[in-house]
Amino acid sequence: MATEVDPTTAPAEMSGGSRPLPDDELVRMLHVLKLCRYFDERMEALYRQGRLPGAIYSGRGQEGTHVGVTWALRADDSLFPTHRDLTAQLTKGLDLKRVMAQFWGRIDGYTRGRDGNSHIGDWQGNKTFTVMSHLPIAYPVAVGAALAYKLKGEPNVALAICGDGSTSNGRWHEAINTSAIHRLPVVWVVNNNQFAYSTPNALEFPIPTIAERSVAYGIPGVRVDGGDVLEVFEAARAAIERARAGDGPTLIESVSLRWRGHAGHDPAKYMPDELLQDYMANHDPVRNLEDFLLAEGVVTENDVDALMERVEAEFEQGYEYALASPFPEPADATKGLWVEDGYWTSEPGRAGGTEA
Amino acid sequence: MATEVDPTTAPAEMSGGSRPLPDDELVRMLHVLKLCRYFDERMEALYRQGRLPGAIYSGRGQEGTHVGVTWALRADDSLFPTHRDLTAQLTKGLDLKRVMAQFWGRIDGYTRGRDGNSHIGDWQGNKTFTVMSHLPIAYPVAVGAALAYKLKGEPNVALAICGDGSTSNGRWHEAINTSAIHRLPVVWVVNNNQFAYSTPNALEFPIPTIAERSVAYGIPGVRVDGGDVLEVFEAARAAIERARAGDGPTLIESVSLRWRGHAGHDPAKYMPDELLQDYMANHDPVRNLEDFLLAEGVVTENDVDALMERVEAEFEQGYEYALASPFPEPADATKGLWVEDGYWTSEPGRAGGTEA
Amino acid sequence: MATTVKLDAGAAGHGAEPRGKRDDDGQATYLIAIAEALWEEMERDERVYMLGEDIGAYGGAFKVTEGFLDRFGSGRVIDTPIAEETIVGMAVGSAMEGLRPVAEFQYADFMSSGFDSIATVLGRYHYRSGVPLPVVLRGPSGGYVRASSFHSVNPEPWFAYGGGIKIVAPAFPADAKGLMKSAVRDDNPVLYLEHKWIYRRIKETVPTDPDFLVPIGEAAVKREGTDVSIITSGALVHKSLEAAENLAQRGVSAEVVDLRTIVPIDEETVLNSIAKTSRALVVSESYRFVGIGAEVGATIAEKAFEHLDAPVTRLSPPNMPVPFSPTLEDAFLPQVADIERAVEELSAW
Amino acid sequence: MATTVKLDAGAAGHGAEPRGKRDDDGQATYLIAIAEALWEEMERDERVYMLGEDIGAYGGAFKVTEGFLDRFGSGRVIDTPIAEETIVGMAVGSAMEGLRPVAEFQYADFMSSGFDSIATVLGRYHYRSGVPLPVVLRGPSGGYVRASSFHSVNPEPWFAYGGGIKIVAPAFPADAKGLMKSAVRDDNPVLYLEHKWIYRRIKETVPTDPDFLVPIGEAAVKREGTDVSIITSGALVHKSLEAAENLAQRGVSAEVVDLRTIVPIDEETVLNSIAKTSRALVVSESYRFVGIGAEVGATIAEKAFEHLDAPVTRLSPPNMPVPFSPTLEDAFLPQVADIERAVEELSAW
Ligand SMILES: Cc1ncc(C[n+]2csc(CCOP(=O)(O)OP(=O)(O)O)c2C)c(N)n1
Ligand SMILES: Cc1ncc(C[n+]2csc(CCOP(=O)(O)OP(=O)(O)O)c2C)c(N)n1
Ligand SMILES: [Mg+2]
Ligand SMILES: [Mg+2]
Repeated sequence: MATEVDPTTAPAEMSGGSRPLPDDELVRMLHVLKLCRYFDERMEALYRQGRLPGAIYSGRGQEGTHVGVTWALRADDSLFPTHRDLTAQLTKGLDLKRVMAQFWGRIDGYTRGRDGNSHIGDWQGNKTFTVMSHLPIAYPVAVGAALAYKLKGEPNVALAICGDGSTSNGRWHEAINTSAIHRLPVVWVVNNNQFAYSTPNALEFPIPTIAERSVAYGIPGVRVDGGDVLEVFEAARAAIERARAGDGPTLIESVSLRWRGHAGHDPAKYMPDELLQDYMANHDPVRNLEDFLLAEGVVTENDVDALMERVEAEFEQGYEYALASPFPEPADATKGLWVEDGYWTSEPGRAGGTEA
Repeated sequence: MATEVDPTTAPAEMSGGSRPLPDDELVRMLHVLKLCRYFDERMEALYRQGRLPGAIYSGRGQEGTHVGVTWALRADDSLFPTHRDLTAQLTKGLDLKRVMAQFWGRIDGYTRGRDGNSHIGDWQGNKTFTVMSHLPIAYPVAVGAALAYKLKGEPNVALAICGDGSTSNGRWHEAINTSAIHRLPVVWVVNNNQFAYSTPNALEFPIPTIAERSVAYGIPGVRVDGGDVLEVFEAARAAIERARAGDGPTLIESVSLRWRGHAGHDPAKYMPDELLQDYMANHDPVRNLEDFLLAEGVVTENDVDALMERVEAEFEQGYEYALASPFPEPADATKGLWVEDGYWTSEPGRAGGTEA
Repeated sequence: MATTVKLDAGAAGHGAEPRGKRDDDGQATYLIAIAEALWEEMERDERVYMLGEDIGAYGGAFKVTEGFLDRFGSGRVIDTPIAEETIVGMAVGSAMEGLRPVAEFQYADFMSSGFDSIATVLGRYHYRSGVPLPVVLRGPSGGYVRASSFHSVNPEPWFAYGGGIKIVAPAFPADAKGLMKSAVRDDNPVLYLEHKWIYRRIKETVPTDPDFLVPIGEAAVKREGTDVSIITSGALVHKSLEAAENLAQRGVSAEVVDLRTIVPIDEETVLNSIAKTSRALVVSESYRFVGIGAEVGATIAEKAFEHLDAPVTRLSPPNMPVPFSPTLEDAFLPQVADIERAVEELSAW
Repeated sequence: MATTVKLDAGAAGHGAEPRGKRDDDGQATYLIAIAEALWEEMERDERVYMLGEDIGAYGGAFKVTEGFLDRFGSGRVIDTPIAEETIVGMAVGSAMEGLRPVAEFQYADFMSSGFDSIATVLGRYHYRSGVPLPVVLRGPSGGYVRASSFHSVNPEPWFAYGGGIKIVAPAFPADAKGLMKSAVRDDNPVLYLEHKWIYRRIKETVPTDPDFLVPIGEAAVKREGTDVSIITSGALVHKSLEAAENLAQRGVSAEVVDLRTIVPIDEETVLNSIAKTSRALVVSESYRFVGIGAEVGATIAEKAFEHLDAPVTRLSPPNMPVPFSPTLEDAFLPQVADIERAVEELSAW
């Protein structure tokens, strides 16, 4: 099987100037990108001010990967993300307000306060897996969802994301291998942001690219520039359609850089400054799409300003919603382990107050 | 890095007629092959007669892999085998008598009766890992031994074997990946006997060969005919010397067929008869070497007969030794968990009798 | 599925419906009872499917699934690679999409190879997300078969600790059938342990009603007694019953409580028994340290304190690997004579 | 090693010998005490080396190994891929070849990802082969830090069950240092749990003698008392001491026993305390079901029966994932007030 490795990580040329989506979709895409970027920046600021509890895992600089691959999914397709992929979940449809309630440990968060930060998911609504820390533990689960589609004859596709560092874990190999044996409808995305916490690619795998590992599974491998959301989107769309057609999995490596530390507490002193400057200047997926849409005349500067105003308002609404949402009631801590206690199928108590 | 995949699995032509070892070594090699084959046949017969307790995992038909790769190791090099690789352990130097005592659960077995069958090892003496069932759990351990050689600057090499089915397990990927990152002195051997219990290659991995997976790790991959012990030996020798020289790991896939069932109880009805006949006729590593040495004039028919007599005598001695060795004393069951109780550094009690 | 290689269906006589494999008198072994339950549930509900190593053409290492491939096809009887984490992941993902997987582990020992996906994903997903995971993991556990440390494990504590997974461990064919059917119909994850020493050793009359269920979470008093309560499960139920019979001949009356379900434990039945006998012997094949015996012992000590006339006593293997040699395994695992001795000591207290 | 990528050594002030990071009065936090022990053992014995994720240039997720790379080089401070099974395998294999590895898990939670190599290989290899495995696995465990289920686990029962691995869980800086040095010098595998709530919260004067050892297997009475014995470990030692102080003001005298070592448990010290107080409260952060509390409770019930004036009582989190929200985590984990209440109930028995 052919391995289509595109070795370029040069600045995005936005899919060669062609527009792979209708203009209104492109504008919506810009909105999501802007929203996610702004969210990421504001949450980090709140974290630094000590106003946000728990942890944050910034996805800044990698929005092109998240938005690009998720955009190509249908509503019934499922997404299996990691801690880093909140932007993908927002793209899939999660409600910013409830996401923020989750960060503040409130009952209206997607996990009803049982988990925090991007350890989030909304299977019933938007078909996203509730993130677990252990890496890349959702990969094998995605095999199962894809298996179900195949067995039931449903035209759905599962798409799983993990980081570069996660590819060195055994689960990664098992899941891809098993899906390839049975030609399951699944797309394997690696968000290669060049670091696993502080560990660089060179200490994670011994070859130049992750995409070329696809030959070990007899599936196509594609390497795309995460700074070019449309390039990512097109690669994902092809892989998803391939999967939907019954032709099995594809491995997509989307290259970007983690602009911030691993989590809020990490100043990332290990990050070479030149690399960071390069990526911020040349591979910014948000600015790249904005510039492209401006150049193409799809949006005007005024449109962009209006978009930003909308984004800021959405964030403020989310923030207010989150802080107004009550904490879970202490007595609920032991509910919802077993299906039969009914906790998850009834409304939770809302008398937990808003002060912890 | 180049991937040297040799796609032939045609009948052995015995390394093109050249003799890669001195004649006396070739004769010793034939002896080991004959001994292991005879041992395998006799043990199965005893098992069928109900005279052998526990389990047996026949390695018949795969001796070329076991003897070939192990022959290329030095005494200080270490071997990490599986349940199927008893022949490799015998090649490395384990004492047949003590091996047989192990099968009968006796105190003179290598595990002092704590484990049975090929779950054996002799680290202190012959540098072989005591086999564990979980597959391929010795692969990561071999990384550690190789790491130690590198850190200590010792010129040793670790060689690990597993089956085709074990390559689908996550540990397999982790171990090879990690060893390749650090260019550790280790050789990865896959004994592709075409089945994992009843499961054929096509349900274990989605590509034609295992050797080609080496590209995923940037290391050389070699595919050899397990029916040709000398071809296996030469590939192993090259890989081991490469590792010893500091050039990192190699993946060797040695192809044969499991002539018998997975274990003594398995009639292997799932095995296509034609395939079995082909392998028994054309890929018998024992007969192939014998024919070659006869043709080359290295041995005569009389020599071979004498060899067989010796082999039979060795087996009888082993059998007598095993049955005369006492069972462990019941009170010793709880000893030897912790180093400090001294169980393993003192002689064990021998009053357990020979009747269970 | 299209890519599944279809192999030979096996020898003559194989492949029959499990109920056809009962004895002439209609009795079923424990193994056949389990197979019947699985067969009937697969017939009843097409969302139920099976996956595992060598369960298809081969019919599973212990032949529990023999004949299933022929009846249900390779889309519902799936041979997997040796990738336990992924077997569990497949079960979880397909359960999220509405299927009801039953995953076989070739031995319960190899559940350790799928540990993270079992303990972390299967056990913790519903509490955090509200998504039900109707997954059954099953496999042969336990010792007494001269199979040494890697084929004799009782893994309950690994998966009981941390919660979210029900655990059943039947001792009798009828219980095995009824509990398997309950497990398959449960909307929570269930770990179903089959004791390999019992498989072909114990048989009895087993109900044929397709809706015969034994509820998860209920222990059963398998023998009434007045002097000492033996709380146990699995193979040790049979050894305890044998001990109780011997003890009766010596005038000691032991009650035998078969836990049947390990998570959640039926505290009521256990405590009722202690209230009656005032003496508790906890006999468990799981290793002593933080084993099931520790949990049962601590619970009795805490909740039946006022009833106890003697210390709650544990009889369990030592906390180390199960050895191979017959002399060692016999010394290592609790035997009938050990149970008798412990009961006598307790009743003499 | 040649292929290790050498990165920037970190910010100014980083990289100093841990002892240089003590407070001006010479007191050391628990974290610094652990780092000192590791540093001194690496200085003492060149067979000792470290491996783990991000332990080199970054100095570890909690900065325990900060400065080690600069001092000891990338051959003895090895950054690994995210491959926990292989981290354990590397430790085992190198120990077989005479090295003395100390492997860091970024969180003790991720020990579940290396489970099979820990429980199966590390725990069972010596019993079957006689080959010593001087391996230390270390990592931050425990809750009370609002980090939810995947960063709050107490994994002791997973690795205590089945045996072959010593487990230590110190609560004080001096104990932490002395136990770490003992762990590194032990010829058996040792799982060393560092409680992340304690890391920077508790400090004290810590010995500087390079051979200061706290023996593995010895508990310590951290507060004498007469009415009730609190048997505990880790963060809950501090919460128990606080409760005992409050109780003293109300005239209830609680003794606090810090287990320090979980495997093997120091039964003698525990039982001596019960002999004195006749009442036992087992306070454990491990989940209730088959947790360490179950083991300690069952042992006391079995071996101190004649001393007990009240039921052995367990205080532990419920058997489910640790939740994130402060209201939930507080309700979920044992708090000082819970300990006080339980002690009062027991003393009123
Ligand atoms: C099995 C496992 N081990 C360790 C960790 C701790 N950890 C959290 S994120 C991280 C780095 C992940 O790197 P990568 O896969 O590249 O994803 P990224 O964070 O860069 O998106 C590590 C080691 C974990 N989550 N899971
Ligand atoms: C992790 C794990 N899962 C399941 C098993 C049970 N098992 C023992 S041997 C075997 C087949 C192994 O196949 P392969 O790796 O090809 O080795 P072979 O026996 O053919 O030499 C299986 C599944 C095991 N030993 N380990
Ligand atoms: Mg990364
Ligand atoms: Mg095989």
